[in-house]
Amino acid sequence: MENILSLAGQNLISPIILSFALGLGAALARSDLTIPEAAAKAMSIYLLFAIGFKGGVSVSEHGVDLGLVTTMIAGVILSAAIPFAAFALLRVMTRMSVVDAAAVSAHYGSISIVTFVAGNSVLTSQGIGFEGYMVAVAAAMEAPAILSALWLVSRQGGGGRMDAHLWREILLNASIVLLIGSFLIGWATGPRGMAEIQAFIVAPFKGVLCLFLLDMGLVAGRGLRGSRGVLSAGALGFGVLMPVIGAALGLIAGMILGLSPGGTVLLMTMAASASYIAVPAAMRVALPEANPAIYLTLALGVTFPFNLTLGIPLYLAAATYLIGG
Amino acid sequence: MENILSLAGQNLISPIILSFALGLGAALARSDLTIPEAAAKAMSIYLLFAIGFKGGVSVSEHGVDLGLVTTMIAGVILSAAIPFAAFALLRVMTRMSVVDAAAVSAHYGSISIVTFVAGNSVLTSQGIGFEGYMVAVAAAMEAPAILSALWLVSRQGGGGRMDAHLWREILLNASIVLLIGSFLIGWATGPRGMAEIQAFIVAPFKGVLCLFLLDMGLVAGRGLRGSRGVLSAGALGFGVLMPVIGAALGLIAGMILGLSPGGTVLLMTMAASASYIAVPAAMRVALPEANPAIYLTLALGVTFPFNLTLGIPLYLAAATYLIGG
Amino acid sequence: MENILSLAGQNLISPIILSFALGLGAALARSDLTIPEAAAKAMSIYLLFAIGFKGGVSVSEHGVDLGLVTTMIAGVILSAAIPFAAFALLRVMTRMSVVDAAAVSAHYGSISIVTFVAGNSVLTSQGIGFEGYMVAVAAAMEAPAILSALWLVSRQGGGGRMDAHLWREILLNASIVLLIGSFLIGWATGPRGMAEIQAFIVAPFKGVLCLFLLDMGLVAGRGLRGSRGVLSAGALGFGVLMPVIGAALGLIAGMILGLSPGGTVLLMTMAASASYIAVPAAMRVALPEANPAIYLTLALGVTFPFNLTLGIPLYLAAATYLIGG
Amino acid sequence: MQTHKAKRVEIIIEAVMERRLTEVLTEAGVTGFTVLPVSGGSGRSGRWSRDGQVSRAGGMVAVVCLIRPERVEPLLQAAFGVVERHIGVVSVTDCEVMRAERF
Amino acid sequence: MQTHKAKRVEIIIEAVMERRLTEVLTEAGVTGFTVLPVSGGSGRSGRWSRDGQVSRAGGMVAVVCLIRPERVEPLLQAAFGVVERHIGVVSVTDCEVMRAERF
Amino acid sequence: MQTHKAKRVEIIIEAVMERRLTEVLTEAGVTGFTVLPVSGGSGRSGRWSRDGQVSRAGGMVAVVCLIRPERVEPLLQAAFGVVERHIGVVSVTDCEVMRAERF
Ligand SMILES: Nc1ncnc2c1ncn2[C@@H]1O[C@H](COP(=O)(O)O)[C@@H](O)[C@H]1O
Ligand SMILES: Nc1ncnc2c1ncn2[C@@H]1O[C@H](COP(=O)(O)O)[C@@H](O)[C@H]1O
Ligand SMILES: Nc1ncnc2c1ncn2[C@@H]1O[C@H](COP(=O)(O)O)[C@@H](O)[C@H]1O
Ligand code: NA
Ligand code: NA
Ligand code: NA
Repeated sequence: MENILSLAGQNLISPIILSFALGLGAALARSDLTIPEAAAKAMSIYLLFAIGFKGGVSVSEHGVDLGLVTTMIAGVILSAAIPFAAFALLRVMTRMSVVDAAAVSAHYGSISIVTFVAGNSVLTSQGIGFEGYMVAVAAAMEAPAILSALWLVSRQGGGGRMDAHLWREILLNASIVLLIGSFLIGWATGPRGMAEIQAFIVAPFKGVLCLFLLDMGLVAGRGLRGSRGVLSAGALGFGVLMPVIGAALGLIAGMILGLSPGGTVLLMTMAASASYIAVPAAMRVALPEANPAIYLTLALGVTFPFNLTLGIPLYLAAATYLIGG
Repeated sequence: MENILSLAGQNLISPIILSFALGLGAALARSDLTIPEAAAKAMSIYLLFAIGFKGGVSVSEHGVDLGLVTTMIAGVILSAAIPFAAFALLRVMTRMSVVDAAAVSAHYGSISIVTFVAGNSVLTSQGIGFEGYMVAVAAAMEAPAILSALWLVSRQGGGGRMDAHLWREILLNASIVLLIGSFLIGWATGPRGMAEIQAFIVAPFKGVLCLFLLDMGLVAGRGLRGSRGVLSAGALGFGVLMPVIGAALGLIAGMILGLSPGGTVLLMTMAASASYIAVPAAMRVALPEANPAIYLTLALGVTFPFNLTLGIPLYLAAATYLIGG
Repeated sequence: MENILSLAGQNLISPIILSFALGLGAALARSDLTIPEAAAKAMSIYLLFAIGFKGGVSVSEHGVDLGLVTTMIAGVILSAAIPFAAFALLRVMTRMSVVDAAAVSAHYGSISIVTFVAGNSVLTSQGIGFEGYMVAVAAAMEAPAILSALWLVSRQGGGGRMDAHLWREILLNASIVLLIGSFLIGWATGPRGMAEIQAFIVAPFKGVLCLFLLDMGLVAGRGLRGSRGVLSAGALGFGVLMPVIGAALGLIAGMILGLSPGGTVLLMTMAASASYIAVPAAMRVALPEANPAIYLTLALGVTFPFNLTLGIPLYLAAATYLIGG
Repeated sequence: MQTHKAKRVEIIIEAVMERRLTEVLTEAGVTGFTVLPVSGGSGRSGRWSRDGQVSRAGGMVAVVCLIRPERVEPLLQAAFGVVERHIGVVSVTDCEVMRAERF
Repeated sequence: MQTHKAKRVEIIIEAVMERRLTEVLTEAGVTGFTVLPVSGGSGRSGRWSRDGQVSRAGGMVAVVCLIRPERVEPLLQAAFGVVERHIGVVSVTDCEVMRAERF
Repeated sequence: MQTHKAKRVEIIIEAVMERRLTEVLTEAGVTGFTVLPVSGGSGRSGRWSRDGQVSRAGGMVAVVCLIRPERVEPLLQAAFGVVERHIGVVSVTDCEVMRAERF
């Protein structure tokens, strides 16, 4: 217990988290600080490319076993299943409409890649290893939740729209393509490729992450300011409870799969996290009636900071306790 | 004397200054070379974040004493006082209107953070130490000059506008928030935080500064080209004389405060420098009648290159001579 | 022969080429992955600045001899001559109009700086040295081809437009100014300047190149998708044959000049490459009747990938075989 | 200068719907359009701004289409099919164009 | 398609004044507007371009507002209060809109 | 609010031709214009988008010009000289402006 707290404390004063806090504070205080859209997108491309590449190189070094396949399947199942749990919980805890609840559920089934990256950072700085292919699992977990959510809506008679365009947009969205693509490049080029570009993708990684989180704090802060009163107390509770439930499901899956403690923490982190890039775009197309203020505020303004500050240390403590480390 | 010249000479052929010259030359020759607005903004955010963070880490290493507080107070006083000197000088040396003279004065009371960064670079490459908290002093010196200038205008019956919006915009403008925020993050996370992100904020710093100065050269050159005839000989003289006066005031303040030679040089550099990011924006709001071509050309096209090339070596020589180093 | 194949194979699985392939594949599969225009431009500015600076430092280290001047003259002649070969070939192999053929010729006479950079990379990773001033030769080879092409059109009675604006745009276009400017800065500041900024311009260079090639793949893929049917089989053949002819001319020139094997490979690579930044812009102004889909698809979609994957190893093998290495 | 009567249709629509919109416009016989970026706005669904955004979800674009008057009706019908369930606005203005053969 | 008469008001104003303008517009009962980025221009105060600029001082934005005809007057009055001392231009065009209930 | 009749001329033209266009506009007595960035479009010469582009070749800009009605003719003539051989479109709309002394 003391350990968790000390880890959480240590975590809280990392430059990464303080940068997020700075952005949040600046936006809430209505500073005119903003990061250009193009710069924010460039940073997200950098982060996705780097994390995918590193995962691929790690797989090329340690070899790949059946674990890659089974964990990807488990990830797909988790992503597809979590929306049902989230939907049920939302219907109990809040008065959200079916469409809003389904849209929120899609976000929680899918994953937030920055939360995953933050989990990576914590593990690395603690010297805890993990399966390099987890980044491919991350890519696999992006999309299934969207289908579950659309099915939930259509079952209730609401018309989620699913056309050929949308299929492609979901399955070939920028982050899936970048993650899988750079994972394969890393795998193919291995340590030799890593040696060529590591001064770009390894050394400056954490610093870029700081500025990216500064931006996320700014966006989250503006979102919170603009959506006062949109979230009921029940919804806020959901935003904190749901990641813990997701993490528990991830923990069970990790134990069944026999993942390393580090890998289990990452699976928990992904299950606990809520998408705020790919899924919101898909929802604008497929469920335009759902209110973006609700799902964006929950994912980015509540669950993301929770995972970043308390969640990840908690998941790490739980995995260490149950699997050993 | 020989020393100054050699330092100035050495300074003049640094990549940083030559990059500025390249930009200036390209713009004056009407090349189509431009740096995208988003990239320029991203670089300025990077530079502010890095310089603030480094200052904070330095304070966390060397401890903080009363010097932080007294120097900040001195910085505020300098920033508030310099506009009066500048205004008086402008009224004597030029035929500028009250409003234009006040707007220019605000720029010279406030500081140019890139000039400050250039001063940092020179000190570091000469192996001269300085107080880490000078970056917090820089933040403190941004705003007071604006209030002095508005007071000058209102005293003359001109209507400088000051509303609640503007207060916030001035006090929470992007560069103050970034400098103070990253200073606090650096202070809180200390050398451990530095170790995590130094490959991002220390190693590539000077290179980014080169590209940023390339951009500033381009903008300055376009400005000079577009405002031929806007500046009288008197105004040009002011653009070179005023920084020297500011530096002298900074030198006196530094000696009274008992700053290290390096710290004194930075205070001089800030007092000598003229804002070209925060103050111009505030002037567009508060004194829309003032002519931007005048204050931008003076600050960016005259005083900035003067400080960059001759000013900083001169201030360093003066401080070394009077305080020893 | 075996050597060429193994080098080509090794080349093919470098992160740089795979990143291009990723972009190409993503665009052809119609993923929504895109890199913001501002980020792409910033990367190109970074690459030009870095490559120019490195060349200048290398010249300052190894001294400059007559080779710089003679090679620049040879480069100008190559650039001016190649369009005639290209034009003749196009008239034989395709049914392109005079204007289209001339526009395409201008592209092949001029150079693609990224192909040049890729050639640099291959040489460096093979430990093969080359003349530092080749980057100045690159700058010299950008423009002459445009004049040849316009002369070809005017000879046929078509009205290529050449005004004062255009002269400046061609001679002072962004990439020439950046290359020559940073070359001179590198030359002036030498190893001391390099020490100051090498963490920015050397270490992360290859990584940035990967993301830039990812972007080029995306743009090439979108171009190919949008211009199906624009290129005849003859034109496609030209896109592969012409670089080989250009390289042969470059080889002869390199041998006459007595360049090092590495320098010869770079001259061949430049002669073989087709511009896709500066020349297209000049063509839009001077030959608006020419169809951009033709010249962009050929340069970026056919010749660029050919040079990147097979061309450069081939040119290296030829130069090594004929000059020794 | 000889000019010709035409209509300027401006459709401000979510960025995620841009491709769908331009496809139906093309099907409805529209021969040209221009897309302008939008940096922010406000409507019943609240204020928004692109600053620092990574997702395409929160952005919009303005599609401007110059068209012969007789072709406006099918254009609007096509656009409406896409815009209907989505946020965004459509406006039609009378204008004059040069080079009428191009519309 | 059923369309309705409306006005398209376009206000090109300094970027630093954007928030002040949109606040008074909202107070004047404007229910929606869209902000387009501007990359350069020219006027009595000279030429300008956003290229490479870091400060917000030198930029402008275009605020487009579709509005019922009867609401134009208060909008213009509100806008004028902000624009008056500043550079920038205001234009009003007749247009037709779909979904009139939204304006 | 007192308003005055004016024309809003919108010229969508290749980015490489922007400087040439604005120079002839200035020569033709145009006292002000605003340049908006364009992110993509479609026409006889096919679809295009600025995403990831480095060259200026593939882009366009929209130049908006508010002008007194009597000055439209020379403006159009000047613009036509530049636009003629190039891709791009020109439209003219009636509008009302405030502060007529500025046009
Ligand atoms: N009256 C209007 N004038 C101009 N743009 C509008 C207007 N109403 C809505 N918009 C734009 O359409 C977006 C969505 O509007 P809404 O569907 O009302 O939330 C807004 O954020 C604006 O960008
Ligand atoms: N007649 C005009 N048409 C379009 N935009 C204009 C016009 N006049 C001024 N502008 C815009 O408003 C800005 C300021 O104009 P001014 O106040 O005349 O300096 C210019 O830089 C243009 O962006
Ligand atoms: N009818 C139109 N409405 C709006 N923009 C157009 C139209 N036609 C052409 N454009 C714009 O002008 C560019 C060149 O058109 P074109 O010369 O037809 O290839 C297109 O890519 C569009 O950006
Ligand atoms: Na999840
Ligand atoms: Na100052
Ligand atoms: Na060539």
